[in-house]
Amino acid sequence: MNFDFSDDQKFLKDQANKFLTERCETTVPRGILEGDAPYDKKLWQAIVEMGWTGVTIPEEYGGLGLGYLELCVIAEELGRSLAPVPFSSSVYLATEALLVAGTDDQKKKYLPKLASGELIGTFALAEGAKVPLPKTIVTKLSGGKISGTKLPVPDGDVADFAIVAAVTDSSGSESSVALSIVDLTGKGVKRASVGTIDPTRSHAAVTFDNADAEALGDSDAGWALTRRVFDRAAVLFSFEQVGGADRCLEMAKDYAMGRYAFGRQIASFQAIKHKLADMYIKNQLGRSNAYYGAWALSTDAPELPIAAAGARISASEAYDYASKELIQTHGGIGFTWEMDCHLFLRRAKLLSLCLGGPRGWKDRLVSALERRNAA
Amino acid sequence: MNFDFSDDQKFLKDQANKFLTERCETTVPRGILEGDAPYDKKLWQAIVEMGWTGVTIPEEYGGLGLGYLELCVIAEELGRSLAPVPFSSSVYLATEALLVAGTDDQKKKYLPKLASGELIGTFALAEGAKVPLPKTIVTKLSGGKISGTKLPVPDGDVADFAIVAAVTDSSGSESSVALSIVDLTGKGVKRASVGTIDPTRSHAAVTFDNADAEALGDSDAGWALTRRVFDRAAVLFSFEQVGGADRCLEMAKDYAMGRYAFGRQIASFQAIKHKLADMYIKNQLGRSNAYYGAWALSTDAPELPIAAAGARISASEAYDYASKELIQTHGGIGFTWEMDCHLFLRRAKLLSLCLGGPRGWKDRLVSALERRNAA
Amino acid sequence: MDFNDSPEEAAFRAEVKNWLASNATLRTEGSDDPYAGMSEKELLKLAREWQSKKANARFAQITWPEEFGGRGGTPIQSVIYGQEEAKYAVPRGFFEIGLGMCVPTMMAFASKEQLERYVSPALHGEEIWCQLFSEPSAGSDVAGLKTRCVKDGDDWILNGQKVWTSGAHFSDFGIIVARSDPKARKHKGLTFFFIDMKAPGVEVRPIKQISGASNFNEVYFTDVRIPDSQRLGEVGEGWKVALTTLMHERLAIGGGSGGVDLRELMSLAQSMELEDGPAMANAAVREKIADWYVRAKGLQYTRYRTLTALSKGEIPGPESSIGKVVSAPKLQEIASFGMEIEDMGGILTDPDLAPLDAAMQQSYFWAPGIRIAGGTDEILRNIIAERVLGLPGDIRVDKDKPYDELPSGH
Amino acid sequence: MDFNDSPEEAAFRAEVKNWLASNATLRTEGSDDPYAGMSEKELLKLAREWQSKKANARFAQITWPEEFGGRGGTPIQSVIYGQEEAKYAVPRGFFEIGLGMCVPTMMAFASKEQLERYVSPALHGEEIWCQLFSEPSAGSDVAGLKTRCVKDGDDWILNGQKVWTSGAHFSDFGIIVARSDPKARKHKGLTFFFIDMKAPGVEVRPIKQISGASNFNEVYFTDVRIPDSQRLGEVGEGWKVALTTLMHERLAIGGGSGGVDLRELMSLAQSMELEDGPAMANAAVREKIADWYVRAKGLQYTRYRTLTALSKGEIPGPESSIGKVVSAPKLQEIASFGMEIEDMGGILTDPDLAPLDAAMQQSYFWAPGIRIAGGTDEILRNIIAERVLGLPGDIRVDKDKPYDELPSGH
Repeated sequence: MNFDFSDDQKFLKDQANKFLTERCETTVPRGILEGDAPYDKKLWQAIVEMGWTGVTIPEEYGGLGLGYLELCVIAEELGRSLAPVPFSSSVYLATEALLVAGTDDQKKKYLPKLASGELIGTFALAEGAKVPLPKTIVTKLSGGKISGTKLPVPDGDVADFAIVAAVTDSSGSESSVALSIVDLTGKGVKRASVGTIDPTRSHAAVTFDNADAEALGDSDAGWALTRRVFDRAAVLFSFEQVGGADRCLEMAKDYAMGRYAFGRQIASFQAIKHKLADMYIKNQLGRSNAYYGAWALSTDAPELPIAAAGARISASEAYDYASKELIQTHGGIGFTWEMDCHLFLRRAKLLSLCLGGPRGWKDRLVSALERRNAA
Repeated sequence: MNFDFSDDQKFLKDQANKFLTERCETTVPRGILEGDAPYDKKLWQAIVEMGWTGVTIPEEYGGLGLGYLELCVIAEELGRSLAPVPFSSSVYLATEALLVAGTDDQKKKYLPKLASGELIGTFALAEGAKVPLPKTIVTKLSGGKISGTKLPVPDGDVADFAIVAAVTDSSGSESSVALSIVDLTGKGVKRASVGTIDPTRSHAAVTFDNADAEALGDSDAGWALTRRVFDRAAVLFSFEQVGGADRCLEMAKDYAMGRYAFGRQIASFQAIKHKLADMYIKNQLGRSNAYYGAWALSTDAPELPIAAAGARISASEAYDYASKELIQTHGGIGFTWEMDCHLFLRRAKLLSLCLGGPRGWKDRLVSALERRNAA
Repeated sequence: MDFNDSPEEAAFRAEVKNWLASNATLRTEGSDDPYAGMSEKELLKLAREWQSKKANARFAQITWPEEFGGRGGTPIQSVIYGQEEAKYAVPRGFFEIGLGMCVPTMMAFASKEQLERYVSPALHGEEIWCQLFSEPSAGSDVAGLKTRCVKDGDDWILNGQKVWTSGAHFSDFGIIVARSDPKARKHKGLTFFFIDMKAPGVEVRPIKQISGASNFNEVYFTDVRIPDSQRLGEVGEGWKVALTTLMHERLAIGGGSGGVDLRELMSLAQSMELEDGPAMANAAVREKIADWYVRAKGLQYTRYRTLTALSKGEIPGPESSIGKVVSAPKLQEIASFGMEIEDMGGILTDPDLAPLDAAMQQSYFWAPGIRIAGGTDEILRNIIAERVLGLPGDIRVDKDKPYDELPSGH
Repeated sequence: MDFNDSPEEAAFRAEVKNWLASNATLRTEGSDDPYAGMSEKELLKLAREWQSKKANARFAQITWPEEFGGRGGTPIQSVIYGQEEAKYAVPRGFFEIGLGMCVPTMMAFASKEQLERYVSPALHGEEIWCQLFSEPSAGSDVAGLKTRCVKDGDDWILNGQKVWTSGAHFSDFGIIVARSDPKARKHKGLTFFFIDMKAPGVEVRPIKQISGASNFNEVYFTDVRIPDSQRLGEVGEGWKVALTTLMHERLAIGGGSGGVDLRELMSLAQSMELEDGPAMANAAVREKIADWYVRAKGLQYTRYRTLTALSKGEIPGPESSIGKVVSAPKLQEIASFGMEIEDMGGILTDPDLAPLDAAMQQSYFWAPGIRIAGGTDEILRNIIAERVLGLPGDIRVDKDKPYDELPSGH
């Protein structure tokens, strides 16, 4: 048994860490938060040049042809550094959707450009503040044309194309959902940036009005494909979450060691010590569940739905707690705009909601356990 | 506004406290736990002589004709002292059922004897480890005869009669439930003591085989009556719970003040201080919710279902937490048989389950809120 | 137990109702905040007018003695007034700290002449007061403050920085505690003053919070001159005066923590569709609603118990100390769960796109501050443990050393 | 990442499988415990036989050097053996403390002659060892112990009381730390010995727990004579020796906390009918199952990470320290919730009347002890904070004073 990353993967992680420590200090996401740019183009360009956008894309399609474990360690560092780039949309979602469901022609058409950064892709599922389900989706696909509004679409304002989930009839059944590739710069597409809890990651409302839609996968397989892509993305996001949560713990520790009250370091008070111990515990549970997800993803194991849900639930809980208690550990200064704590609070909540909140994943996890037990 | 007990009620509480402090040290429930007797007859006799069994019974039926607030303060002290007597079964359940649903003749027949302690009554609803609902009850009432097994019946081994919930058909509808008064010493009734988590309160399995059943209330009103009696009992039990929870806090505090580790009182460590603060917070919330329940009960307010559920949920949570953390505060000695901590752990869990666990009460609470909001 | 007014309370309530009906406009349930979008300056002008009306009718500080413009009333009368006023659209939020904490401290320590000068303008909303205790390196440990005051003839010279000062930017006066003797033991070297916030050397800067709003200020003092006549209490006895202020802060019967509550969550749950049907029918959602409901109600009924004690002339028990430590985390949990019910769309903050005008999202950024301001969760548990339960304090390493020998960090 | 054995591991596993197949009986899933109802004496006899077999095949302590009867194997080999043995019905629970903690301490501090005398009989199950550290007034603070040892010629005279001693009643020897100098500082006046549990003056009394079972003992010492040759480490250096033992305790890779887990809860939820249908379909029940599942799996995968580190010859990281502080409260919560699903019948403890043979109820009485034994939740959080995260210790008032000047309570 070997339940760890290889030395090569650890080396890659270390490299990514060094790169992002240098190129993505918290001033970088703060710049996006306080400025008008949707993402940091210089950082994005540098990331593309490192080849990270093509890590899991096979060499024949212009990628590095490395495995998912390599992508996991990069994801962890991107999460740690709050990198304000459209990486997750383009790599975890769009690239994965094409790898999972694309025809060879589609792969040839899109993957090399995704790898090279020439194209940015995304995935459009949500339609406002509601749980996106076959029965609640109203965006309609008919005769190769798509109409409806998707909101929020991650990086929808900067992506070149989106994988769009739409219904082909109003039956509400899973088989009524189809995926399409839609050119976001094409005719019949309007998009507008929208305000979210974490402006360091750009989101948009995208409205389709009879826009051209290129089918991705079978027209009755859209929901199953969405779930499959989301399971895969959940593992990758869980590494971003674990990376962010660990950084919160480090920041909380540093602050508590340097802050004095009642004549002593606040880190010497049990209330703080036990809070940080609880952060550590949750982070370790999140990390271990994420590792299992990484194993399932990298081996395409049948356990993936269970492993992905476990990783997502556990890592979301860890980051949520760590980001809240990071502020609490700082006391008054912690809830000021000038301190970086809130950057993590924002990102933590964004990541826990971006593929749908843990509530729905818990339900799916238990369903998967029931299926396994019945089998 | 006056959200407190009156001076007379506080005097009664103080009297009850003195009486039980003297007559019901923890050696008394421990005697029942470790011995064969189902309850402490001497204590019960003394309680009857104090008139507590007739507090809310009108004078015309041989009671003291006092109000429910008086019964609440007595309940709190009975809870504090872990009194091992059939008080709750006979007073909160059987007496209440007769007051709520009995005809004048039935009141005349039973209430004076309940007040004088000549009769002990109880309420038989549960049928084993399942949620007792109209659709799950199998005990059958037909032609004035009752058949089936009730388990666990509180004090079922010592009570003279029971109010029994049975179904008149197998429709599973609420109107299929009827209440009856059944003589537990009569023909067709077999009963056997059963082991429970808290042997200081006796329980039995009671089997009816065509036993004579005297109707209590309309034959289609049994479920509504049961809920009504349980709402009333929930308030009274919540005072027992609050009394027990406060005693746990006092015991935990006393131990923490007297126990030294690392050269100081363990009560000076934040881990212990904050634990006891949390106990205090939960106990106060429980107490305040119980007070509201007392108001609703004593004024027969339409808010009773909401107030009773709130009191029950909040007081159960308080006692559950206090009894668990009482042991934890004691450390190793806390989980030995010789220390009294476990007497409270047992009683806390018994009380939280005896009218059905908080889970079901939460559901009912929210339903009541929905009804109120809709009205 | 009785939720009805006593005859005296009923009479007072009738008087209040009557006065309000002739002097203010009823708030309509569900209607927009009539003050939304108004500038602080405009709002302050309206608030001053309303405060003056109230003060003239002796409803502004009901429990104050008549000589100070109150009516020597009971705390329960204050509450009755508050309950009735809450039904009206009146501007609030400018005078509470001054009248609740600063002026009462003045009443305990200032001279007769000073009270004649300052109380009435404060009561009538003509002058506003703020409280200057916390510092960047003295938050939970207020007595660890650094701001220095040095005697210079009949004056004191003040230098340093205060923080978390609500309303400093529109305040005329402030009460402040500063260190007069760094060689003395921590709690012994402090001296207390009231100061003119418009004096030269006082600079007020707003603090931007994570919510984007600025409810607090930093206040910088550079060679600010304070006449010794504005000292409250003896030199070196400033901690004792500060404790008086803090006692008044605690006596203020806290309401909730602001932000969303069960009403909003239930409204959201009624409108959202989950996998298995309406969120309101989902057992996990219902269980959480019930849990939060009994906590909210437990707090509300605890306040009723406190009010009852007050109305009987008793000093309220320690029950009231549990308010914020329960309500602030509850707010954080409800906001978080509300966003989770909104699922992928829960990240939206545009009031036109997010349900309930993005109330859940706003509360999510508001709650972390509430868990800290006015005493962190941790400090409040210490207070409950020590002052309510009588448990021993933590080991103190800072009590018997001169202040300037204590270690300090950021 | 790979759950498969390396070629070496696979070869070892095959060897183990082969040996077990010829020497033990497979356990059948769902069948009754073959040892249920057996007296401890009978069980011990079987356990000794099995231990002897294992030791002869050098599977008893795989990581021990060959000279001591081990095979100088890797920790991962131990785990592989454990995984395979778990499939067999073999008697366990008598030798773990001796071989895991006592004998390793002996190896570090005893003489060559003593090791020749004691190691092999312990390994073969012929002699059993126990550990005597905790005392009634020294639990979390083990170094606060009172038991006195006084030098008397070539012997020491021991008086005092130990507590929570697992297996004391069937042990032949024990390791013990006692106070040799009450005038010295707390950690400095301790001396460490191994003792004969059958020596005159040693009295073992079982402790009845709240579950009704007796898994632990009190041990009383009255003028027990210990030859100085049985001292381990220097006089006054007993704490250092004790730390060696405790390190071995922590290195033991913990499994769960015993008692019910998700399997039992799901099985219960599948069989219970709630207001709105089967408990397993209830969203609140499902949410809790998911929460506990990810905690349980998080612990399991954390153990895998530890094993991986061990198998690479690394010293495992601090991950393993989180085990009990997660699993013990989880056990308590699951048992409590299981009883709540059983509703009014959840109080029943008769295995014939309560679902799952009353496993939920039994666990509810077992869990409080698990949250305490082997380090309370609070001590474990201290350990994580200090040893894993490197946060400062609490202020110590007991380090620099003579032991006999420290305050003590019950």
